Amino acid sequence: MGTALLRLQGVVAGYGRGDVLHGVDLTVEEGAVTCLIGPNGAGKSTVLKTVSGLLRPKRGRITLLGRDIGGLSPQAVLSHGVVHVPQERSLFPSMSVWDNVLMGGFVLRDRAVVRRRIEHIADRFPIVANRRHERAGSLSGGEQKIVEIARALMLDPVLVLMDEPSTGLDPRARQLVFHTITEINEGGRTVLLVEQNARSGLAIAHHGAVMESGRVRLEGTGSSLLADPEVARLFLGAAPANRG
Amino acid sequence: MHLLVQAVILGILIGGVYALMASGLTLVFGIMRVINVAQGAMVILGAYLSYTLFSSVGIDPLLSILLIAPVMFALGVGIHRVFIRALRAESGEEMSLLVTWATALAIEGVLSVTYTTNLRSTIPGYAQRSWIILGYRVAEVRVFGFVISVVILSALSLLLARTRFGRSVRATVQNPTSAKLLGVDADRVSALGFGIGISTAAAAGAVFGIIYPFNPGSHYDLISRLLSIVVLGGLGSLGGAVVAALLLGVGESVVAVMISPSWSSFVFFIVLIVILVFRPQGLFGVRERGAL
Amino acid sequence: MSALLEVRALTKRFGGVTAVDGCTFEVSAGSITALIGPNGSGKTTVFNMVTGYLRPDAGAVSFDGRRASRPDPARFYRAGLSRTFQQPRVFRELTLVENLAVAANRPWWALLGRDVPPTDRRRAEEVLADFRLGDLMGNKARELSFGQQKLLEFAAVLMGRPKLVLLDEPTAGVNPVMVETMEQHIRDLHRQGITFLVVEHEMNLVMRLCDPVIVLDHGAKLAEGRPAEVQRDPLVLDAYLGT
Amino acid sequence: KGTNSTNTKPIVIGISLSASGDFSDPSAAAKKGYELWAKTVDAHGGIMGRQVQLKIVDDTSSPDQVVTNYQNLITKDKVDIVFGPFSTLLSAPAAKVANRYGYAFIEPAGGGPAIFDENLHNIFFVQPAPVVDSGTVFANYILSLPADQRPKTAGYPELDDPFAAPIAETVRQKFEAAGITTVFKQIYPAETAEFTTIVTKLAHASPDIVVGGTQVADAFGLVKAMISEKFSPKFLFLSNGSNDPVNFPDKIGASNVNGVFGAGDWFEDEKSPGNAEFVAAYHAAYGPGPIDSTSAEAYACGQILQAVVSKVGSLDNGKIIAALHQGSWASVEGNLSWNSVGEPQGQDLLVEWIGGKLVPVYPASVALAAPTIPKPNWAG
Amino acid sequence: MNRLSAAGLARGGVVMCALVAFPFVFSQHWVLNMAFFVLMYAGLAQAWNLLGGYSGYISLGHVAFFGLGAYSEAILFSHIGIGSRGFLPLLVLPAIGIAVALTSVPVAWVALRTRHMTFAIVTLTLLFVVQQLAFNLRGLTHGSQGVSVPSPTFSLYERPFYLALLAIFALATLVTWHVRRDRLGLMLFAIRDDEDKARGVGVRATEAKVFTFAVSVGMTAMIGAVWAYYIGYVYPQFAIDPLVMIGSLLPVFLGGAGTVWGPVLGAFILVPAQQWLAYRYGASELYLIAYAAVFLAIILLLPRGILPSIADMVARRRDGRTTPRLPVGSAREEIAS
Ligand SMILES: Nc1ncnc2c1ncn2[C@@H]1O[C@H](COP(=O)(O)OP(=O)(O)OP(=O)(O)O)[C@@H](O)[C@H]1O
Ligand SMILES: Nc1ncnc2c1ncn2[C@@H]1O[C@H](COP(=O)(O)OP(=O)(O)OP(=O)(O)O)[C@@H](O)[C@H]1O
Ligand SMILES: [Mg+2]
Ligand SMILES: [Mg+2]
Repeated sequence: MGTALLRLQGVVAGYGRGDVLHGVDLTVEEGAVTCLIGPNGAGKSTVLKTVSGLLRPKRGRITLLGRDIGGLSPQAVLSHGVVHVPQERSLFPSMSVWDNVLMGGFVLRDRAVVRRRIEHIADRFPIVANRRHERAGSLSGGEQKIVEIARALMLDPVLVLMDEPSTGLDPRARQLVFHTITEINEGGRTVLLVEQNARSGLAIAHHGAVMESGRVRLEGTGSSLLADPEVARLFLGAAPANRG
Repeated sequence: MHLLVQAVILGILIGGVYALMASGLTLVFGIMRVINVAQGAMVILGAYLSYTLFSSVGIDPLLSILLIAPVMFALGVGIHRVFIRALRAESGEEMSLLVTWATALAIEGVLSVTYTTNLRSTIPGYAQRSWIILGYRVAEVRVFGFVISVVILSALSLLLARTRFGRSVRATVQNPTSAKLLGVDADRVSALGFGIGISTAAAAGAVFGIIYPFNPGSHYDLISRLLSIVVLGGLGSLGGAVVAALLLGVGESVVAVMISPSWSSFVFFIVLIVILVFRPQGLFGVRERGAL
Repeated sequence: MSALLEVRALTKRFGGVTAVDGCTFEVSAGSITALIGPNGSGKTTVFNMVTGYLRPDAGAVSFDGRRASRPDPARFYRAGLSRTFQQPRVFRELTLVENLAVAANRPWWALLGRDVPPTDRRRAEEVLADFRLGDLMGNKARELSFGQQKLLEFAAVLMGRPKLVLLDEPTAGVNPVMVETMEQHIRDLHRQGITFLVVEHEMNLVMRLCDPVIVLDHGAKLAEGRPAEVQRDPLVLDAYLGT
Repeated sequence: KGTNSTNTKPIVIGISLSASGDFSDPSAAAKKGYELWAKTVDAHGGIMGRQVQLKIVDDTSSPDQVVTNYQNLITKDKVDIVFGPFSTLLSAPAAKVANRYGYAFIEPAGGGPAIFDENLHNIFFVQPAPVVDSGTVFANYILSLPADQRPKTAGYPELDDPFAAPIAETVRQKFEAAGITTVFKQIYPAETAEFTTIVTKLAHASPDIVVGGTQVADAFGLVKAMISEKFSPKFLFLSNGSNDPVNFPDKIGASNVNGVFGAGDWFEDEKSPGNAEFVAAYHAAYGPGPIDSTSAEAYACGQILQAVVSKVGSLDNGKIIAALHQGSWASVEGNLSWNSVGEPQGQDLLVEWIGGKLVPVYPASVALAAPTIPKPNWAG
Repeated sequence: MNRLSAAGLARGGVVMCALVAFPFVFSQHWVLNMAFFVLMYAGLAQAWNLLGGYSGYISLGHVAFFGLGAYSEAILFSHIGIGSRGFLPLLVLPAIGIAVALTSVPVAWVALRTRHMTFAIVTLTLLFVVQQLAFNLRGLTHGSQGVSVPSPTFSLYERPFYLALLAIFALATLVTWHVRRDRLGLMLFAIRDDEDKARGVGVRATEAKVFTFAVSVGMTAMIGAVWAYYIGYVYPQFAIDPLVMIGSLLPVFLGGAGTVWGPVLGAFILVPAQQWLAYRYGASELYLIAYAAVFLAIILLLPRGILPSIADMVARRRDGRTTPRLPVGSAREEIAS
């Protein structure tokens, strides 16, 4: 740990008219879980989209292990080992659950690897096996989210970008997902996580960053941000009265 | 009774040819949500190409499919590159209607200039031969056409359902953003898919040209039928297109024989409307869960 | 308290899957009832049937003492039933203000009147400001972030005069601070006599806000009761909360 | 205007034709006839010493555009004379425009009943007979046969089109009056491409004689289907299509044409006024090969104009109209005369394919050969 | 808002006055003839836009109602014998419009159960159904023989037709303009975005759609009636012509669907261009290609239609100068007036 895997310097980006990110500086250290939090509309998802190539930065530099990846196509960014699980629904609704997960390994040429991985995934996420023939679009919101996360495990990336993976999940599934993230990380992969479930997110993160209005406002270790009363008041909401 | 059976047989054979013509349309829609109004013009173009190869070089029109298909494929890829891709972003379906309609006009114009508007037909030796099976007359060309349809349609559905390319095609249409994120080159896939859809018009055109006389304006009549077939079968469903085409063929020919040709398409259209009102997604279309 | 919404033996099948299986419960007038359950337990499907988006295969829904004959969301809405969607649905090409104006319940003869009457505009501006969307109110809804779209959907509910509001995971993707604002609005409306039925996975909120709590599992009711009771119910612990 | 003898400006004749759409085919043939006439006239010093200049514009087979075109030709370009477009469907609205401005409407191709029902005084249809009567000559011939050769049963496939179905209907009335039983009658829509169903049913009824009220494309389709269904009646008459010397053998196969009847308003070997000159000029201009009768009709329009202008000595449309209603006018279409609504008063001729060639066979006065009956079987 | 509406009204007034004055300033027949067709397509486009542009329901069958209007006019002559060759046939227009609108209600109610492409195809089918009826119901329509409508003898032949069309066009524009600002318009836009959601917030979608459809085709029918009287002949294939359908659709998309002046602008550019190209270059047979090429170029350069594309450009320029977001206001209005 300690070396920067991903570095954003003064990144400015937006959707057509007007800018959304007004100079974002952010460092994601290799081997760490970094959690990005902030109010709705702060620009968290935009940061991820800019990194994965869905959006082209207007100014600033984005580097992965020192190589410039700013403005590359999503395909090219993927080939550098960056996987992005977006916030919006991203399954292919009329394809079967199984085919959806297969698509996760689209860039893999080795069939044996694909088979091994998908079996491993089906073990961990029973829904993939149980509902394999069902059309993904017919699953419930939470079930779809699980399949999306499962699909992301098909590749063996350097960096995983996860945009609010816990939305819509029941408490068990949420635990499973956070557990999985920790496990991925322990397997040596770096994770950049966006979470509105900020307390849980920061809890598993080594490092945290707070965004507001298109800029990174605060950075620190996960626990220090959690402990900061100012952060709590402005971004985390009142401490839960009765924890379930 | 004899008349009725004869009408049904004929209808099935007609339906086979329509299925082939409609398959490209439904395929392109299934791949990229583009209603290719130019598909009729593409079929006519295919008919002209095979006519030319036959009348000037003497290549059998059915064999000429093998030569024309790559040309049509390239044309499809080209049209996609220049026009369709530029649209993909926001304006979507309606604009694609207009673009492909303009393409149809352009094709009609080019054909009018090169071939004049005289009616043509490709007449190989077997064009007017027919077999008599159990007392029923079956035109040979139509059987060939039907067989070609079945072969091409099966190949297409295998390609889409079973291969990696097929999966990437379906993925791209259903969610282009996440397809990109998984490493699919969406532009290339759509272009290939569009090309394949257009190249089916080569086979359809070659067969069409033997059975019916055609001129550059023939695509107008064709396209309304093809659209009806594709919608009745369920947009994007190959199997649906086949069933709907057979339904159209048999229905029209039975009504034509039993009542009058003046009412045959009328009856088909009324049936189409009634079915769509109760099953807006068509016979084989599936209703998406949507955002519920 | 009388039952505002009654759901009797409601059943819905999709091909082989039985999404809702003989589900029966009541929502009494003036309550904030929670409907919880694991992913895929049929909560959203129940909502869809109650609000007229899906036709039940069996069973009946009655609202305000009247049994719904044919599913028609618009009629249900005008009878006082308002809902949000789990996956936010907004009118993408309309501005935020217009989004809210559409949702304002107006009689049919207002059809040829102004699109956004001043009263609606004022109310909309107020509500949007509350959710920190004031700066964006002239923007098109498709320019909102995910969480902002959820907030907009929630705000739309505040425009009508519903009797019963059904919220499908209102807080999913919403910043915790904004969740508090949302909670505040729910309590305000509740005080004005509006009834709520809330689907939610955020247990803290459920325990704070709702009473009673209904637990769904595999499309049928598993448990019902005060939050504290439900929280201790071994069946619920096993099926949903886990440990 | 234009009576000044020192005027040497060319005479401008406005014509709208279809470069695209349904009527583009025959329009092309009409254009050849018009242009050939203009060239011939100019080579002979023009009309009243003035050269002839054609202004041909495109109507894309649309009635809106045809109206616009004649408006523009008459009121904007102020042409001296107008000739008709192709098809009654376009001629009818166009004739109204011409009528509004008092122009004579000399037209080669608008002979359907609708156009004469208008009672317009300015129309002159340059063919020997109105379209509905083009089957009459065939009916007369059949009814002139001795009783044992006469067909007993008849079938009538008819295209739903203002100048196809009415022809067959006229024949049917005559036949039924003469005791020939109708065993098949079917109207089919204009866009019909599939003729096998019709022929299947026709073959089932198996009439001795088939009278097709057809246009060109459907005539080919009908015959092709008859060939592939191997149904060959004793007599086969088609109101259009079979009289096309170029496309008919091309479309159905040269070996299948023999014995098929058609009606013609003009024929290449005809001895009508100026015909030999026309045919020679045509071949000189467009090469050898058969000539579409539409070209002759268009050419005849020019001949008639030339004659009438020479007679009245002016380009005044009022005088031209008045003059044309008097007497008879010589052209490659024969000597034509019109009643007050523009219907020509002559008779078409009956042609038949004999030995692979189209030959006039009736009435006897113009026949170059005797009809051969019955029709041989299809060669396949 | 009020100020904006007033400005829009003023602008509309100026345009209308110019259009009224036109046939009194220009009296060449060919000019008026051209103007007649421009107004005809502008009116058709505007009427179509009311449904297609606002609610997103792409009807490919409007021309069936154009034909219905044309046949109504012709049949009033030939069967009922309203006999007059003067202004009476123009005075019956409102009756025809209302009658056709009412007739269309059940049709609309059925057709509007389908959506998107299916609706487009169902309406296209409707076009062919009505055309076939026109062919086959010979007693009423004389089938393929067509019905003739006696020509009137107006002093300046085209002027009364022009003015009649102008009245319908003005009505269509006024309706479109008003709907854009009223609650009905808001509902139609909501339906275009997400009909299911709209129903869920109480929008009476069916009623709104059917009402709009009826108004839209009623106006279309009136235009058809004027056309029939002007042309003088009604044939099934010309009265119910897919090409007329396309001709009335193109201006909408060229100018900008869902805007008030876009379709009008589109018609004022396209119709003269098309008639001129055909008149001038038609005989060279390159006409079709040229037309298609021009058309494709426009689509590629201005993919959303002229007015919205210009609005976009203006907005982008304004954004470039000032960093903050769009000023508060309705995005719909930007392109509206
Ligand atoms: N497609 C878009 N077009 C225009 N503006 C957009 C678009 N998407 C987002 N924005 C704007 O960009 C800003 C940041 O959006 P982003 O999605 O990055 O927020 P976020 O931090 O992920 O919020 P959330 O927590 O709600 O997901 C928002 O204010 C939004 O208005
Ligand atoms: N249209 C449909 N087609 C097929 N299956 C469906 C459909 N709608 C719902 N289902 C199935 O019904 C079950 C219940 O779905 P529902 O969306 O009601 O769950 P939920 O309780 O809302 O779950 P979540 O908490 O994940 O939102 C799921 O297993 C789902 O796969
Ligand atoms: Mg986000
Ligand atoms: Mg749900």
